[in-house]
Amino acid sequence: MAEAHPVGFQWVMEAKRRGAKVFHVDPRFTRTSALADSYLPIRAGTDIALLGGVVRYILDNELDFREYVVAYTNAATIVTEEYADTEDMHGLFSGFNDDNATYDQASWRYEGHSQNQTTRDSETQRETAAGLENESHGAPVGGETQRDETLQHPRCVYQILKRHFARYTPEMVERVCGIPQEKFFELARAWTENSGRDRTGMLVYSVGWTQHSVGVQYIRTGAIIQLLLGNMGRPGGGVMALRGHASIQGSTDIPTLFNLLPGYLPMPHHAEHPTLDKWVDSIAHPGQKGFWGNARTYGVNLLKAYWGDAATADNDYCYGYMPRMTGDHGTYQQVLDMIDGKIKGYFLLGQNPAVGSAHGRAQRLGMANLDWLVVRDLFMIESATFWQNAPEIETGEIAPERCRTEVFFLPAASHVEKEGTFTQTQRLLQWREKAVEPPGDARSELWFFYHLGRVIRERLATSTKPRDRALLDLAWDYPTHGPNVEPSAEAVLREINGYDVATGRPLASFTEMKDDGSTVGGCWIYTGVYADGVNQAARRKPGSEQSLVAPEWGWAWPANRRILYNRASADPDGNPWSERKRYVWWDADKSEWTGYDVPDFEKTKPPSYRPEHGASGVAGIAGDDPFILQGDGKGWLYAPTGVLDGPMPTHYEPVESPVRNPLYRQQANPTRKVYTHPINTLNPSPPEPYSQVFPYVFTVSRLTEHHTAGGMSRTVSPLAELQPEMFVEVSPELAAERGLTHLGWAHLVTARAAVEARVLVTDRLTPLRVDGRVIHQVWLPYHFGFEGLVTGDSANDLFGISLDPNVLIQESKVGTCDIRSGRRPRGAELLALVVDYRRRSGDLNPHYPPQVTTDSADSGPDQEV
Amino acid sequence: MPHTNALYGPLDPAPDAGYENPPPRMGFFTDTSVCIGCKACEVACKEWNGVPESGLDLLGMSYDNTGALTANSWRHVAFVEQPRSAGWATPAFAGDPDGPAISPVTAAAGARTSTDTGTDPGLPTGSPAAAARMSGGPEFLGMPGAQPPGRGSGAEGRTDFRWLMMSDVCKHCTHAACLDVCPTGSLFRTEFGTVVVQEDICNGCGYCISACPYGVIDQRKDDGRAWKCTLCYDRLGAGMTPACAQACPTESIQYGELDELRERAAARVAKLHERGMPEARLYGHDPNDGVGGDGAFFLLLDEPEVYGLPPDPIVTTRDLPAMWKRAGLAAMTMAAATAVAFLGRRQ
Amino acid sequence: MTRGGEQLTVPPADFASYYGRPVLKPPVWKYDIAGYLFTGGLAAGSALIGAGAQLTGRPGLRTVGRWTALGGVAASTYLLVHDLGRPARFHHMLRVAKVTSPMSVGTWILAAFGPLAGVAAVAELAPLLPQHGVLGLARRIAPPVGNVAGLAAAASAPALATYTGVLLADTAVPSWHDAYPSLPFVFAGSALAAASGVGLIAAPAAETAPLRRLALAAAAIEFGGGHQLERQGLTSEPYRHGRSGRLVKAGRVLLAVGTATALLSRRSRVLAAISGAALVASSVATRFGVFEAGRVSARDPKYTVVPQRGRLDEKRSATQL
Amino acid sequence: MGVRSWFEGWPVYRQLTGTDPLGRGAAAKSDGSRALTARTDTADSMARSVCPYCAVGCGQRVFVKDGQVSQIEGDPDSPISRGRLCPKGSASKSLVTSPLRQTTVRYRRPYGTEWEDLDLDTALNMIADRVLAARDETWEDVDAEGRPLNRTLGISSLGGATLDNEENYLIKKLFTAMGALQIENQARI
Repeated sequence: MAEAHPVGFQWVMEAKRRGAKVFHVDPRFTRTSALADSYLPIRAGTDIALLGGVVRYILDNELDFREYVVAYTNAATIVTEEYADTEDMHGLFSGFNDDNATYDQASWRYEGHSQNQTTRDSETQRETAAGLENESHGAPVGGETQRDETLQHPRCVYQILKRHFARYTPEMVERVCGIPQEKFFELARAWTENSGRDRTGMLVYSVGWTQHSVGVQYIRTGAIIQLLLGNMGRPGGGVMALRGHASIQGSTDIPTLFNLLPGYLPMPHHAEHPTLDKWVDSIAHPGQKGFWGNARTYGVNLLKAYWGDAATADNDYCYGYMPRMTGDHGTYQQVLDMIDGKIKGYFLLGQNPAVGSAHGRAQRLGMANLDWLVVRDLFMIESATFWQNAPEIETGEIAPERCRTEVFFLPAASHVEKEGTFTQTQRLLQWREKAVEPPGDARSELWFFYHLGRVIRERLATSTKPRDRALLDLAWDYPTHGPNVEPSAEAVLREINGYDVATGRPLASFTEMKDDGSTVGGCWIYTGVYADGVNQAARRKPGSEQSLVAPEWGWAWPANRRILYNRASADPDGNPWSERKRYVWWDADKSEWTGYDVPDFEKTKPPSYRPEHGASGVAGIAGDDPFILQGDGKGWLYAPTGVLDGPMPTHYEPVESPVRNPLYRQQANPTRKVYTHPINTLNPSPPEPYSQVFPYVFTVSRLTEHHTAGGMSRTVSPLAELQPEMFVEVSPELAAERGLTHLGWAHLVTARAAVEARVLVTDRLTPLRVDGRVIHQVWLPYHFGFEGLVTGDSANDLFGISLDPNVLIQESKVGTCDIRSGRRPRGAELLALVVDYRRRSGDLNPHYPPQVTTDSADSGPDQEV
Repeated sequence: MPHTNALYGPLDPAPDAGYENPPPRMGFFTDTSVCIGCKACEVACKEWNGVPESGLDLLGMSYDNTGALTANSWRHVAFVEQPRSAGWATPAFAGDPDGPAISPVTAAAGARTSTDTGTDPGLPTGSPAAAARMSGGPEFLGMPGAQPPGRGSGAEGRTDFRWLMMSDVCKHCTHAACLDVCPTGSLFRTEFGTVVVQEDICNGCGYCISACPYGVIDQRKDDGRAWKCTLCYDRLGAGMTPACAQACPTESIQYGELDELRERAAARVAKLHERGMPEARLYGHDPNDGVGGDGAFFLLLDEPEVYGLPPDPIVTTRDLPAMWKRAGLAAMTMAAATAVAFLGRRQ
Repeated sequence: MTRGGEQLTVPPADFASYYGRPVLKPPVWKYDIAGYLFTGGLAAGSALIGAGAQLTGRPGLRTVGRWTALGGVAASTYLLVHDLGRPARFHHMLRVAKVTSPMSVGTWILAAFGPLAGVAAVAELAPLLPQHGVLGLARRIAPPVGNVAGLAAAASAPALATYTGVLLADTAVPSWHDAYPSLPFVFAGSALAAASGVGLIAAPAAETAPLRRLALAAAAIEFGGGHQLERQGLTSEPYRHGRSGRLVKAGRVLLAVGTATALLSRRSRVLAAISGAALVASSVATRFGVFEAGRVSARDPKYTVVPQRGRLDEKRSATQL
Repeated sequence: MGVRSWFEGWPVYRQLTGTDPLGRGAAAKSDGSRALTARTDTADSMARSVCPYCAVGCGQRVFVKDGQVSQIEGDPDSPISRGRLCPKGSASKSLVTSPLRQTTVRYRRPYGTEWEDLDLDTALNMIADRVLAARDETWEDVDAEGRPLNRTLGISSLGGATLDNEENYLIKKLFTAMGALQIENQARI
């Protein structure tokens, strides 16, 4: 956090000054470790084992915040008899389908539910990254459940959880993660001792956590701990994601993602959502409790925002105009399709996949096989000059005179040359004022897409083709201003917020939205950002003049709430759990919820409210159910549906690992997304032979001094000089083992690529003892590329493509490699070196480790089963 | 008349420099115990003061690629990787496996950090002994401070590991040798008690550079003039905080009235001692020290020389009266000798 | 460890530093300044000799002294200006007059000495002027003016020769600062030696007797006043070892040889010239040696850290007792 | 300037007659120092902005002089950052004023070996042509079972996560209307 989010870290230091204890878990000792009270080195890719150990520690010692757990989580809920755990199945859950490597989630359901309410099979969910839809609401599940509040029922979630994590002992944590038991106990003790009625503990992760084949389950494990300890929805608690790009939260809220529409509405699927009704029902799940009951309203408002007057009840609000998904259309699928010549044109908007995405060589070869490419950026980035300067020029794989891609480089406006909102990591929208006009031809994306749309619509004006109706009917009449004819960002924000069609009055809250076409709203979760016709995101009342919550600085979705699910900061009766941790509570005199923040609950619904039998939607949420976007109003320790790789997190080894999974026969995530394509070969991992060809673990992350793929830092002199070269950090022991010298050169080799770097021999990297073996890890920054003031090989070139099944994010924080002294070979010899490694590691054909390894009985504890 | 402590001892420098009713003396307190080594100070300083690039060399000194305070780096964050306990923390690498010791080849290469670039940080080429120490091998004498990172020998040495970071800056001494030796009056004392180079005056004589006991002020090669931290004199005049202190995310760099900062620092040290960090100590805070106390002082977690600071600097001008006396004596001797020589026999 | 009966008290070099990097910035002065130390000294010594010759009626020696003084000061001025980072701003030196700055003091000394030496030297050209007219008037006025100027220059000459000792000593450079008691004497002696040397080479043999005595005096001042240079603990190491040490040693040897030869050279022009050359060379070597020693000491953190650490530890143990 | 005022401005004179005989401060102060002001004070305008790097959302104040950004620094009013910035945020002025920034359209024709210049308007029209052509060429009306698809898989997009919400909104809106489905973002990565 100190490394990648230094200014955010001031609050950690503030907490530390007041006595908080800070633990830092990281494969390498970073600037955060230096300031932490305790540092735990960990083998990359084993976080679930560590956190699972903490879960077991809590349950075994009954250290959970029992009152909170019983009332607010699904600990008491009973699961069907059909459910079978990883304990009984060598690391698989019940319902695994060998044919397509997915789970049928039916056996995971709650007792008494005839079936899970999802209408979608797991494979479609995986292909369409359906997990992302759950960012603003839980997966669909029926609200009425059977519960045993004594938590004694053998099939209640509490007992299932206890059994599932039984083997995550401190000894096992040590064996898997390489973390000594005493350090594990120190962490577990501090975490539990600092949680409960009077205290809260916070879990902070950086989004490298998501870049694992089990990334979603990493975060699930953290959430389980925080729920067990009563740290959710309370001040000083929570699971805090530190996102690495200014508006990456905004980019999922108002997504430019293939599978989502604004407000986490799913992009229609050709088979599942043929009609508007099917589409909204699949979101709302009639009969389900919670705020998603109003999905039709949100959907209709979006369609009205898109197609304006053309969208009417008679034509299903132009739902038919929507394109339909048929499967995975994600960025990695696209790149492989580019290599195969299936894609004509590609827009890159402030993004540099030649450096920033996994398997850089595949990215560059894909771009070299397009008809045209549009790059919009501040600087000449690697993704614009691949045809000229890519490493593949040297190897002969790309030659300018044979590369047909037509490249348009359009200069972009910087953040001070345009106005608009970012949504930051804490869901906070902040408006930026424009300081100056952009230089020369530089323009905002707003300008580019507004005018591109204008030109295209002009071209099609006389078209009679049905396919062009969607463009011609599009509501595309934004006011413009200034010498560059810049569209008004405020007008767009107003449309995002939504307004009453008849009066034009901006909506104050999504509860004002109607499903009859009388209101318009581009992103329902953002409704309120333009309440009263005021740009609430532009509010800048100084922090010193308001409370700690600072509600009048910017605007947070939903409804300007700063802590989600903050009803949980009060006990079931609505009283604060303790004076120290008072935040939102029930004011019996006024009969309303009140507190320092906007209550994340219906304002006047008393704690004693109980829904009538069969109540659905918001009315189905009881007065003591804080998790109002979950189908059952509870925090989920166990996910009866919606998480494709299991109802509970399970430690699987990374797809590329030098170690046999010590916990189960199942080696890696069985449901991970695999791309079989000639370019995407993977290193062998146990139980396969030849994994020792790539004996070392490598991980990549950021340096304080650089930003992501370097396009905004390697081009900036005062930053470039602070970290001027690509380097690799190795422990003294590994340096001795491989003959590496400090500041000398080394190159790392995987089945995809070899990259070179200067060596930093440092005590901050340490060998770990894992399952009786010494495992060496090396670390690289992923900021470097071949353009800019400072250049170097790209670490992301080393990775293959394996994705998390829930959200289709790649595993690019851990892999295996070899490391050798000296510079890498050049030209054809470079390719020969990689081929040589592939030959040594089995055969030359593209290689994919088996999805299921449960019949390979060489794993330790699992043999008892 | 000049103050009796004009050259040495406690002194309020602004009135001594001719300011009547000056504002309180302003300064920096840099608390290294909360420094996260982010280098925001280095960048913020460069942005505000238009300081040019200082080179694109990988120095291999942990994460320090700046190397030292120079004419083109007015803040410098030092990084020290140390196999030593930070006091309150659990050993970072306890229980990790041991391995073979680092090879002599690594050790030797580890010492090779950069080529000589004049006054820029670099190998002490002028001093073979120092160069020999840094180049490792049989001459290596085992001086801890000269160790390149990673020289430690495995887990045992690393069990108690800490990573020190410290943002260094001009000390704005009470008795500033650079200022006193400046022959043009380019270096002057501001009403805030700080020491500033006036770029419209400096003619690049270089005297200040040899005079500074901290090795701070430096000549910019292509420009010829001497440059260093101004404590953002222009911002101070506007009632603003210096750029580095304003940027510092963790309040490691604190700006304020020196008297108040000294009190704050004393309290902080006491607190750290209480928390089991006896190694915390102040540096440059004492008006009775060799430079009359620094306007920019530090809380350190190890001896000053570990961070590249002189352990007990004394302003050279303390001895100036004695020097003039010796020079006078020598001059008289010279004159007398000449007289005697000419008054002697003709042949 | 002893060498030549001398106890070398080098403390164990066990000290901490930041990656072995220097604490101090080495002086940025180029060899211009080492050269100036020589030319300035030469000018000062020569002005004294010129005045002595003037007062004792040695016109040949007077002329040599005055011209050498002018040549020396002209070269000095050039070297000083050339060494500046911003030579065009040389005149900024005259903005202030600071007793705390040896360079400021030196500037004002030079500002006084230079014109006086110039006038004195130019006055030597009087015989070349025509007898009559305005220039004739100048021809008659020049000698007395030159005499006054010569004496005035000589009056400021000792300051010019010795302030440079303070110039180097008033720095943080360990080997320079710690040598502050010796440097003015070394430089005073060296100045006289150089000036005597030039006189021995250039002046009529009949007038050089005082120079032999002066050479002896120079040696006495440099050896006597400056003998501590190599004996003041760790920071005198660069005066004994390495290139700087060799230069200093060469200066000493040349001074001894030059002086001895001068004393023996009464009748021999050749010997006088050899002794003169040795004396000049001695001065050059000494100046460059001292200059270099300072640079070496600033570049090695040892010379900064070890003495300070020792001082601090002493202080600490004193307060603990 | 008269001789008298010149003389009185001579620091040596000030040393001899003023309160600063040693020439350390008041007497040595130069005209430049006396005229010094903070450029934030003399800026024409100040925009309140947000750091473009990570997602913490630190407040920035952007000072403008003569149409140029003259300084970017932390906004002390921000309850998030309290005026502080990390090295990247602190380098924002260098980012936006970098001499390496491209400010004109560049074009590389198929099989070309060099960049060429192109007018912005021409580029926009050329891109519109290519988008429409690719869309027509790869248009899919219905799937094998006759269910609507309404899409093109011939066009891809990958956006960075420094785009504004308003920009993302228009991008998604236009591409969706166009039937372009393969719209992705750093948020996937």
